[in-house]
Amino acid sequence: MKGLPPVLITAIVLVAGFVLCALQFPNIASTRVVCNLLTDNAFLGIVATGMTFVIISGGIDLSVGSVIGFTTVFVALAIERWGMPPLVAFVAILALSAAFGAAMGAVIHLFDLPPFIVTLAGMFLARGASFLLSTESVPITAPIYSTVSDFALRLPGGGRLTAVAIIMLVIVIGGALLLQLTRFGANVYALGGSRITASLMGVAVGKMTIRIYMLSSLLAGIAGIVFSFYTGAGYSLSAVGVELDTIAAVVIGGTLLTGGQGSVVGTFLGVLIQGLIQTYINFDGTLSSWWTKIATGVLLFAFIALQQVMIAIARRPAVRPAGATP
Amino acid sequence: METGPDSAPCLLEVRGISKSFGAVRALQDVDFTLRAGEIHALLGENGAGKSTLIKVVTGIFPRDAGIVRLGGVEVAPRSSKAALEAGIATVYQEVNLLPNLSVAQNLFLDRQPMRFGIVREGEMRRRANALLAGFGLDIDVAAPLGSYSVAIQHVTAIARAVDLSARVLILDEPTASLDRHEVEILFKIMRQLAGRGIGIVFVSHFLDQVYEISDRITVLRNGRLVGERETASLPRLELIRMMLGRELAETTSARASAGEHQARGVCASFKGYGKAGYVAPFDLELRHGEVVGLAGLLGSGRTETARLVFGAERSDQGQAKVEGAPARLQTPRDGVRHGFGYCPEERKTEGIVAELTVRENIVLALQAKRGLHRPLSRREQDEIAARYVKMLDIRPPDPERPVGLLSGGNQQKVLLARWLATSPRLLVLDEPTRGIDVGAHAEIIRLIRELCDDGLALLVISSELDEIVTYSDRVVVLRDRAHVEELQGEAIDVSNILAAIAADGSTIAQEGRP
Amino acid sequence: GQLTIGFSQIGSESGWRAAETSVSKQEASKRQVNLKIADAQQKQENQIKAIRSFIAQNVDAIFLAPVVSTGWDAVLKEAKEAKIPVVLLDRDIDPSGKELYLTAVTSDSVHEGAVAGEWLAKTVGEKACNVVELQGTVGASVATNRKKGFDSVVAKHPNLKVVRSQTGDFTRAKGKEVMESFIKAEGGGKSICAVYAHNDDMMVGAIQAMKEAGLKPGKDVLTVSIDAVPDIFKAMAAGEANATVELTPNMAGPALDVIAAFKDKGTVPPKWIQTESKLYTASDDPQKIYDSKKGLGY
Amino acid sequence: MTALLPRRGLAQIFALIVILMVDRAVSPQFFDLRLQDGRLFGSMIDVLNRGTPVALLSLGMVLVIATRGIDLSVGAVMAISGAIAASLADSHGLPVVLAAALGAGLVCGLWNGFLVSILGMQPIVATLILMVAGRGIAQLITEGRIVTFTSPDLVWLGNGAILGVPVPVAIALGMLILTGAVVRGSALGLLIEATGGNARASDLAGVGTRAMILAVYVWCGVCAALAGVIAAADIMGADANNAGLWLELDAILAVVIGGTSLFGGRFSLLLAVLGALIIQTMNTGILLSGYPPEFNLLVKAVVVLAVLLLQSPKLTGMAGIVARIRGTKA
Ligand SMILES: Nc1ncnc2c1ncn2[C@@H]1O[C@H](COP(=O)(O)OP(=O)(O)OP(=O)(O)O)[C@@H](O)[C@H]1O
Ligand SMILES: Nc1ncnc2c1ncn2[C@@H]1O[C@H](COP(=O)(O)OP(=O)(O)OP(=O)(O)O)[C@@H](O)[C@H]1O
Ligand SMILES: [Mg+2]
Ligand SMILES: [Mg+2]
Repeated sequence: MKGLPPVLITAIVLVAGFVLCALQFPNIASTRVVCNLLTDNAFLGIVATGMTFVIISGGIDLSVGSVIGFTTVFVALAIERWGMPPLVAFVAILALSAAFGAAMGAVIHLFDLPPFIVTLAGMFLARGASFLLSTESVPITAPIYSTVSDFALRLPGGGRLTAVAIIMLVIVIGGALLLQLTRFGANVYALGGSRITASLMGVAVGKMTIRIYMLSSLLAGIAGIVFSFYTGAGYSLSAVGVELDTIAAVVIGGTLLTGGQGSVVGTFLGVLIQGLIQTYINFDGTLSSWWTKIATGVLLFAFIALQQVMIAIARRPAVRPAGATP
Repeated sequence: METGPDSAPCLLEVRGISKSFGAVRALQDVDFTLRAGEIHALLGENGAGKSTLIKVVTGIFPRDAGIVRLGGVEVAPRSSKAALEAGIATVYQEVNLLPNLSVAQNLFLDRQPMRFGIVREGEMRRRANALLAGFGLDIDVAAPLGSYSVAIQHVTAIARAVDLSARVLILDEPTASLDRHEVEILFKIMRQLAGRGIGIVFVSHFLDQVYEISDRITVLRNGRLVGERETASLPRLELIRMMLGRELAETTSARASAGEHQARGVCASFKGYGKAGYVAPFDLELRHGEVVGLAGLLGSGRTETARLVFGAERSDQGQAKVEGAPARLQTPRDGVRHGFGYCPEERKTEGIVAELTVRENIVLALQAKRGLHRPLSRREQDEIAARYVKMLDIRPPDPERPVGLLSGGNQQKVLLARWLATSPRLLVLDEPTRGIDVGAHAEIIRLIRELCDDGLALLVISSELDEIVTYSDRVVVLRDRAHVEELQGEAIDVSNILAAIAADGSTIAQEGRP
Repeated sequence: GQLTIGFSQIGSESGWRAAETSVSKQEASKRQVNLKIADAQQKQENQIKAIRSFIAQNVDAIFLAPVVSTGWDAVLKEAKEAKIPVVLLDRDIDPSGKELYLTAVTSDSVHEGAVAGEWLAKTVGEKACNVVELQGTVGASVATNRKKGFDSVVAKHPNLKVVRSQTGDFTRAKGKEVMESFIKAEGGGKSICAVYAHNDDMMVGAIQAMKEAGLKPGKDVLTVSIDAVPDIFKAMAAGEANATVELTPNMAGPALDVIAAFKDKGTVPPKWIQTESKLYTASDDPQKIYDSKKGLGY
Repeated sequence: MTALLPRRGLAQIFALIVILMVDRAVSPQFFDLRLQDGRLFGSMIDVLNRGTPVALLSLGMVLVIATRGIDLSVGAVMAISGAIAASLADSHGLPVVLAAALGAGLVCGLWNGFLVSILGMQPIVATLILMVAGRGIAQLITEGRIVTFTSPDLVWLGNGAILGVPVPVAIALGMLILTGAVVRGSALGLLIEATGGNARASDLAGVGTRAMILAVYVWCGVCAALAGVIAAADIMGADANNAGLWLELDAILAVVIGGTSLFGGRFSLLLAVLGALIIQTMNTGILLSGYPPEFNLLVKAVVVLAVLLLQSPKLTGMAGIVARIRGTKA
């Protein structure tokens, strides 16, 4: 009736891209590369899930990259220097990042300020705070780290479904369910449709705003922990620029930056598309720094354009014909 | 507890409410009393303060002074959520619902049926269907609300509020975009609710409806209370005098003879014009100095015809001619360039630029027509704005006010002014009198006649058949997105139109809706 | 057959880095090695991804120029499991991973800072000297180390004093901007005796700022910086710069030799192959060095 | 015509004055000016001079944002035009160099505008493509090196002075006047504001919204290219890796500090430039303060929040309410 939903189109684009890459580099079509894709983009998938909520609600969160950076430094110092047990450190940093997000949400709501700028200030703040904690990178030696980073479900074909990949998949699925099935999720869409209308319809807009940014920062905190598992260290410059990658993933996944439409599954596909582009470039290996950038841009364009064309085709009969009463 | 003269318990009591927006005193010391089980009409000119009063009562706007009592207890809701919790449900005039959510989600937002923290989608749809069925609607409630016409959206908003209303139901111009049939259903439901002891506030500019449904009337003028009367004992003329503070000038309808227009020549003509899946191909001729009315049920394709004629939508078949010469009308710019104008029915999303001032909104189309390099000087702009503010009696008469802050009816007048300023040869008006008060309504109809006398061609859509009959020289009747009949001269009257609309024998009760 | 080596390069944030990349390519083609370069755009996560994809492609060896010293354990373990030797270029990684790589061809950036400091200490002698410092990117390990090395020398010489220290992000533009404000803050630059910059690019910017302020860099104000890129020699030749500490862009050459020996004969190299941190001053015929370095892709 | 500084500029001016005062406090010579080699010399001049690139970017960005768009690629466009200018500078005359560099900016703007207005892509991703690829193109031109030049004409653009005023500052001022004259002297300003306020309504009113959108991206590209030329002229070289890096965020920040909403509509050129000055005044203050650089970002965050809160209608509203409550109690 409505043609293919955008998420499905994005999935088709992804699969088509994957097949094309695999034709050129047969090694790509292995469980190993697919699992690498999940592992390497685990933290991105997690923050992007949170970002999806923010963007659907009509906002944006530029602070996530810095929150990841801060988290890694905090966790490393807490475990290595301040002698906190790792789990306590995790709880502490998650509480801290959630509070940080809530504070940004509260500022956005109470003072009616644009999220772009409030979270930009948040980005400066979190990055600045991590510089204050430590400008040097701090290795983490706690046993839990090697346990977690060594853990992996081995798949035939050399693939290793790592712990961080599993955490990411769980969060993506949880996020998708939260968005689609709960009242909270419906309210997120409502806010994105129109804050004013949503408030007139009885949605507690202020509370929702605070919770949405809290969720985003919380997930950024989790992504930070995952990042620290991934690298086994805390470093104040880690995840610089991740906010843009995240936003791009969300938008490629079919979420409207103006809010009100989108899905977590789409975002996940967007993350994979970006990962695939990078994998392709790495496999090619002949590109200089600048050609890497140009190729990334061109591939990004190709994916988005293909997606748009397909969506346009799917939407062709713009107005439902008369009498098509369901 | 205070009891009214008819000894029904007093439900909602508003005393001494005042509210200013900067220098504009929207409400001054207004009292209002709603009794349980009554339908109370709140009337007044555009900008009288009706919507503001409602928003103050439901806590959207903080009030400057005054108190609100609900069931004898003083309440001060700080948001519409709080108002809802106190039992006051409202359909606001401007803001409807959320187009990106499904119809069902819109109906049950923030109160979805839940189990284990998860929304019961199926149950919600079932309830949504049941609720809408009460309004004679049978639509796919899982589809986004935005894919339905304004009318359906409005019915949905009303259904939501009706379902929510525990003690008080406030309807701010609920009937503006409905046609007769929906209005009848709505009235039936209102009567049922009133019978259950719910107090209903009803705002409308349709005096017939007011007399049909209301028990009591409160009139505001310029933000002040004029008086409260029993509907039965208030003659219509007296009511109009209360609203306007003066007598209403008589509108005479002198219909020109067909021959006269033939003499003036054809302004624009369309042959086999249409777009697949949008409107069936139609022939239409618009002559100078003539008003063509488009009549039909909601969803019959009137708006679609208007958009094709103006160029807001690309046609894919047929031929258009302007002043006898073939013309390309594929974009709004084409339309503007050919001297057409178009007042869309969706004022908020397609009409006004809320942030810009009255002046800027008025000169917008003219400026677009003149092009970039021939800017209107500020003096010219001021002059044009002042002229139309005066001519259409836009209130407050301040051209530097952002349009978004004007009352709904006044926004409509600004739109009309925007196109009049371009001195068009053809003006397409989609529901031009929607939300416009009696005084201005008469003004606009007078204006339409006057414009015709100056040689303007008009294509007017209105759900009010009386109105169409008053000014049209010809009436085209549409059904199921096709032009089915054209009435002329003496044949134009309400019963003939109704007959044409229902000609295929389908009962009006189940119109084919998308 | 022909060796295939994956090189995870950091990016191209500076002229020096570009030179390292192009020198690596030259060295590889000299030895007929197929060098696959993955540019990480300054991101560690990209480097890890690149190493993983090298492993997936089963390359013969991996070169890694780590953007940061920590966080390589997991991915290098994977490389070890896949029996692919790893050589670190230009920067060392955290000690916990010593057994995870074959060798490291690096310079010692703390030492570089110290060499710069020693030169300054020697040049000013007993005279009191106010130094302003242009730091690299906050948090970058090179910046931290070059500061550390310099500070260690300053600590030993009470006549040297770092009066201002701000980041110039390793770039010319920021180096110039920061130097401009140093000059204003230090009374028109009269009290500045020397400038120490964590890289030459910032120094080139700072030299411009000094000239515009009417100061004479190289004479009124001593300059010492690190990297030895061609443009600093041009400044030296013009008498506007005094000293630079070389960081050679040829790290891949020694690394390729090590790998070749390791593959052919199984020779296990020492864990650290330190490159020289050579000091150049105006007395080293800067024009000649400039001409020789010009073609290296800086 | 509207007054030069609308009433809503008061918050920005107030913020600027406060930051200037703070700068004066951390650096007593802040307001000192002297003539050095025929050009003015002092911290205030540095503020203007260093603020020029962001001011130029914000001139284009403010128009893009007024149409509800955003342009993330300006930093990359700066790098491209700088690279082109530097590579041509020593072999061609200034007119050719400028034409090539600005032409490149124009093409970049056309590309962005095409993606946004014709293909209907969301502005943030549309311009993200050029943000990523554009820096690559710039590096391709310079091959990753810092390309230096000695052409005195181009150097003059960065370091010269007209009547003591640094040339970049004069150029920025000229561009402000030019943009202002074009935008407010024609109907462009109104039509852009209408497009940003309600694109559908404007389209129906006959405003060629697509052309408007295309035009603002083109202008944004040209402004960015000019900024890139000046940045290259300033350091007598094109640093494709770092020129304009992260400046898009500063430009957006300047526009928002200047009171233009990211949701489009009303805009003010002058206030956007004022926003750029506020940012630079803060940056210069940080440099003069002598605090360790680890604090830079924290200071920036606090100042940005403070400036925004100052403008928040809610805050002034609250202050009003507080005042009233106090008043009624007294
Ligand atoms: N948010 C606002 N800010 C400033 N002025 C406002 C605002 N809302 C309404 N007004 C002004 O208050 C006055 C009353 O407006 P209101 O919307 O209550 O009129 P109304 O009686 O509902 O008219 P209509 O019949 O046209 O809907 C008008 O002059 C209007 O311009
Ligand atoms: N199923 C649909 N999908 C998308 N758009 C629709 C659909 N149905 C209607 N619309 C749009 O909604 C608007 C109003 O349509 P509607 O069918 O109510 O027109 P109409 O006959 O002019 O009725 P009225 O003017 O009385 O509201 C039109 O712009 C039309 O394109
Ligand atoms: Mg109203
Ligand atoms: Mg209609």
